[in-house]
Amino acid sequence: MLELTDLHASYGKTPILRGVDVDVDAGEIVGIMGKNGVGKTTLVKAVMGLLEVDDGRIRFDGTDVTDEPADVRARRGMGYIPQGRDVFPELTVAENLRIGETINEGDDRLQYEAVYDYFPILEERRDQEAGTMSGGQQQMLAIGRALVGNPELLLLDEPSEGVQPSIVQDVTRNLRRVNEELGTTILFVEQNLHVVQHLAERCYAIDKGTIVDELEGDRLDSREAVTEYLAV
Amino acid sequence: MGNSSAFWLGLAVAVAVLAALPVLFGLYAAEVGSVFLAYALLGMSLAFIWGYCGILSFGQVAFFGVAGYAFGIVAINAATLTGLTLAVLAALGVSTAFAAALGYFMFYGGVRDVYVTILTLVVALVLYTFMGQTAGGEWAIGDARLGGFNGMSGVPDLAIGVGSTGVEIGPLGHYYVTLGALVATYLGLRALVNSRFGYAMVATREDEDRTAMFGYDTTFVKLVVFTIGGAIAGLGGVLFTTQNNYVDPSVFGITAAALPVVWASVGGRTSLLGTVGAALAIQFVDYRLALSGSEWALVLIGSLLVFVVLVMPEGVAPRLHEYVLEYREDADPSPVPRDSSAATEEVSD
Amino acid sequence: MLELLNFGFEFVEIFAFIVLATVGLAVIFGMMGIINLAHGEFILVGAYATTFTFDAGLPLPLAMLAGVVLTAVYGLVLERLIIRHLYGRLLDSMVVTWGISLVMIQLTRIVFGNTAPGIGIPYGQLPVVDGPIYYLVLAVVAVGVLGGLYALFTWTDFGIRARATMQDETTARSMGVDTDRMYMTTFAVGSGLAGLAGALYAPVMTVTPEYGTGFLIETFVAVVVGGASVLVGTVLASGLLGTVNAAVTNVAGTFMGQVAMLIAAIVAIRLMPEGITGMLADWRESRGESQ
Amino acid sequence: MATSDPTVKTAPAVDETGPDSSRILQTRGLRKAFGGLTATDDVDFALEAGELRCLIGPNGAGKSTFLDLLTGRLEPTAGKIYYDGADITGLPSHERVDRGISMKFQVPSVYEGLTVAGNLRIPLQRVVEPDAFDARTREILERFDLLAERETVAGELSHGQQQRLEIGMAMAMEPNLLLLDEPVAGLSVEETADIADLLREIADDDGVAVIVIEHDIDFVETIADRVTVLDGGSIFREGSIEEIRTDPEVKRIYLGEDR
Repeated sequence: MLELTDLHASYGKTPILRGVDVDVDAGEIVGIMGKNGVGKTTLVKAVMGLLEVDDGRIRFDGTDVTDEPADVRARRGMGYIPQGRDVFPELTVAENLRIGETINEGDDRLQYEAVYDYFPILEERRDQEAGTMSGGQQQMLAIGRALVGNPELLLLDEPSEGVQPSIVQDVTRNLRRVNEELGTTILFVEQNLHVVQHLAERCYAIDKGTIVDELEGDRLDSREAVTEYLAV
Repeated sequence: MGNSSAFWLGLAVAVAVLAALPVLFGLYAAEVGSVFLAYALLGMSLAFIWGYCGILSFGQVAFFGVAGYAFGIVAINAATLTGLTLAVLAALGVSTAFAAALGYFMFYGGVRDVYVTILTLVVALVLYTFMGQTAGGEWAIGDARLGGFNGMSGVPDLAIGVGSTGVEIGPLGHYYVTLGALVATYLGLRALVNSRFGYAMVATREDEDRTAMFGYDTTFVKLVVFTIGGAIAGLGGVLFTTQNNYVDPSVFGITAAALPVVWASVGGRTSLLGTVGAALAIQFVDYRLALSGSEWALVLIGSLLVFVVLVMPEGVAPRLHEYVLEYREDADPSPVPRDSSAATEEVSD
Repeated sequence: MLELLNFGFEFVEIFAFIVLATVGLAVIFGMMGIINLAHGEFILVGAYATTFTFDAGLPLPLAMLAGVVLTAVYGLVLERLIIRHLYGRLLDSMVVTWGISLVMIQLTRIVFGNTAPGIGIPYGQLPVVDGPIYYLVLAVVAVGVLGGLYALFTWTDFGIRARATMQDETTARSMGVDTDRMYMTTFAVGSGLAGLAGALYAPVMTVTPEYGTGFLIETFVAVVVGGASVLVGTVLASGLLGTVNAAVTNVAGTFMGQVAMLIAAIVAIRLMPEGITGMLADWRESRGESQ
Repeated sequence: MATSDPTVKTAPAVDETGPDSSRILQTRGLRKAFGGLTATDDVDFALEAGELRCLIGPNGAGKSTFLDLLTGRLEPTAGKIYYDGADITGLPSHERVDRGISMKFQVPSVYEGLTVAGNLRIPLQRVVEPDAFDARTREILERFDLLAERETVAGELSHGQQQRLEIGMAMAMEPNLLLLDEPVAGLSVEETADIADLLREIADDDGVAVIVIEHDIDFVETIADRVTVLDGGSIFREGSIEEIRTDPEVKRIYLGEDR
């Protein structure tokens, strides 16, 4: 469903991605783990179209989207949850969610029920300005916003960052439910051990801008195997 | 460039050519040329504060015009050598103090960036409205009638002296005084931007917060720069008014206010000489078009501004400079390391 | 009593003027971070379009509509040709639009000469206060415009997406919002509002090539005092400046009213460098934190 | 700075005892509240001259606020800051800079339009005479491995070079205390190692006290003398890197290895 071939990208003049190959099948939950500064955020931004790639191709649902801007990719069905959440602070919760309706234009089923079911607080606080909510609540809103348009693929950039452990667990659990109940494919980047082990079905390890390993099953469950690639 | 012998040679040639103009084309050329040179001073005042300290003022004409009126008021009331000398000092004092007061209010009030730009423009426009409604007889200071939109006429020529010793400066002399003021101001500003203070200015332009963390008082830096800019614009205004023997509210108008911005944008705001060149060239073309009865000058100037900002936002002179450097590097594969105790690239001209 | 009525009428007149003159500029500044120095000349387009279509025999309301539509279209064309290259370059946008302004004033002069056909002020005079009924119509329209903008930005998809784009363009784009189109449409809306000001004041002020300049002082002062938030800023700034201006005008005449307004503006900026809305944001933040 | 809020813990005894002269930096009961939110809460912190200390803790632990209080970007709600034996609590930023406190921001903030040499001149002309610019510039460029980039416009440097330049600029002020906010964020492994060596050298050879905010625990391990863990605005633990790494409570709140 998502195919990244030999992706190269830079930050200014510094090359960050030096040839990344990743495949994600429909319905999968795939993680990409790595330490600080190895190119995780750059990778997600490149997939979303927020950063121009120097070389390589991105195929989504059989279409080459490498040269398409982010909004077109979103309307094709990519739902993006930025690092640090980036909700629209002066818009209310309901208005934030309404922005997400544009995602996946081809599918007009809106997932408000599911979103409110996973994150009841969003319904309670419908009319509150998003900027006044706590970090954890903003994270839920960011996920809810991406989910409302019923995306085919959810892209998450370090969902655990800046969120306290209990909420990380809650978010992880709800993302699994999203995958099971709505059939949404999920691709995330992380350096939090808990999220990597409890969310991913399969996980790539990234270091210095390239994929250095792919973990599944027992190796993904093994603490030692995973921590080798994480900052901890 | 900026320090090389080629640069100084070029500058000397340019000054020599300007100095030769009245000889070649006569007195009338000197009278017209004086006005252009006064404009060039005005342009340089904007390039200095905008290009080197990042303060974009849309109201440099306010200081230019205020100095003109101030000179006129004092000079008409005391048309003696001493009086005229005092008038020059008064005009420079008023425009400098005005800039200092406005700058103090803005910078110490925390007004930044675009708000500074708009405020300065509004100040010029309000002066325009104000001077425009001074037509009545009650609007006279001594013998000087402000004259509303008709302006203040009968402003004496420039003169310097005390008592009965001194010189009255005629049209030809006025041209050379203006040229001298322009060259002296350029050299003075050049020395300033290459000094310690110059680096503080540029650092403030680049990143004000960061610069404050190195222990600089950036608010004060901006105030000083803005005040110097007002003084230079005021000098231009005095020379402009004494040449024309006349000043009217249109010096504060929206079109006049636009001109310094056009010169600095087209010539290159980080290049004092580029701005001077643009001011002279654009005003010359404007003058020729007006002479031939064409109404298209402003259309041309406006379009030029749009074109230059879209195509080469840094302006013509810096772009030319780049070409020259590239050409030299092509010609000479082993570039001579520049002497960094003298000006570095971005601070010098 | 009559004095109070006079003051009230003066206030209504000036408030309506500031609101109508400012909203177009405020929408473009607040939503897009572009300061349109050619705003006065957009107003000019609206005035000329109204004047000439009225002169050609169109009923006044339709002529005014023509003024609005033509200015919006004009803005749209300019946005595609020039303005879109200037997003994120606030100072450059001001310089370029100033160039546009110079060209427009002079072109108007060349094409139409220094005068345009006049339109009489419609609807006659008010009974008690000395002033035309039309000024009250203007006030009603001003309030209507504010209400309309509130509805547009609060309730419609377009409005919410435009606000999202304003707060965080990158994220809005990654949510599928075509931010380019948001900018284009917003610029057209702002231009149309400038055209409306031009159309509505065509019967009141003599239409000349410098017509737009007559709006500039009030407009820029109000935008600076108002700050970046379009509606709240415009309303509060217009209210504040309108009150000062009307009060002083009543006592000391039009010009002193303007000067008083400028002084009020400078004091306001001294106290609130980020404009009224900046101060409101700080205040809200400090309240939010203390809860 | 005093507040009428009855919950403020005032510690008059602290003020009477004054600073401990063996410490380059000391804070007593330092507290910063934004409205109702307390970002820094009653912090007693002390640093020896030439010590390299790392500050770690979860997001929102108050690390950056603490640094801002030290530089004077923020005014504390209560408490005192002593530097080199003197109370600097109320001093504005630039006076603290003059006394020898230097700061490097989280995002590299070099002057992108100036050359590398031009960048260095900004701090240098605050501390040395003009005839010494060249010699000092060369010295710093050599030390920070930027000699070849002397005339390069800083905006064209790589991320790692910019980080080195910025540390160089902070060091040009000849500080006694250097504050660094995430100096290796976004750097490659090699660049990170370079910075680690530099920081060790600055502390050991120049005797400059250094405080580093850092997330990368591996990096912390390679450089730190001692580590302070902040949580919820207060000091949660303080100790050697070994003590911190093995502390179960620290693992629970921050390192998160216990699952």
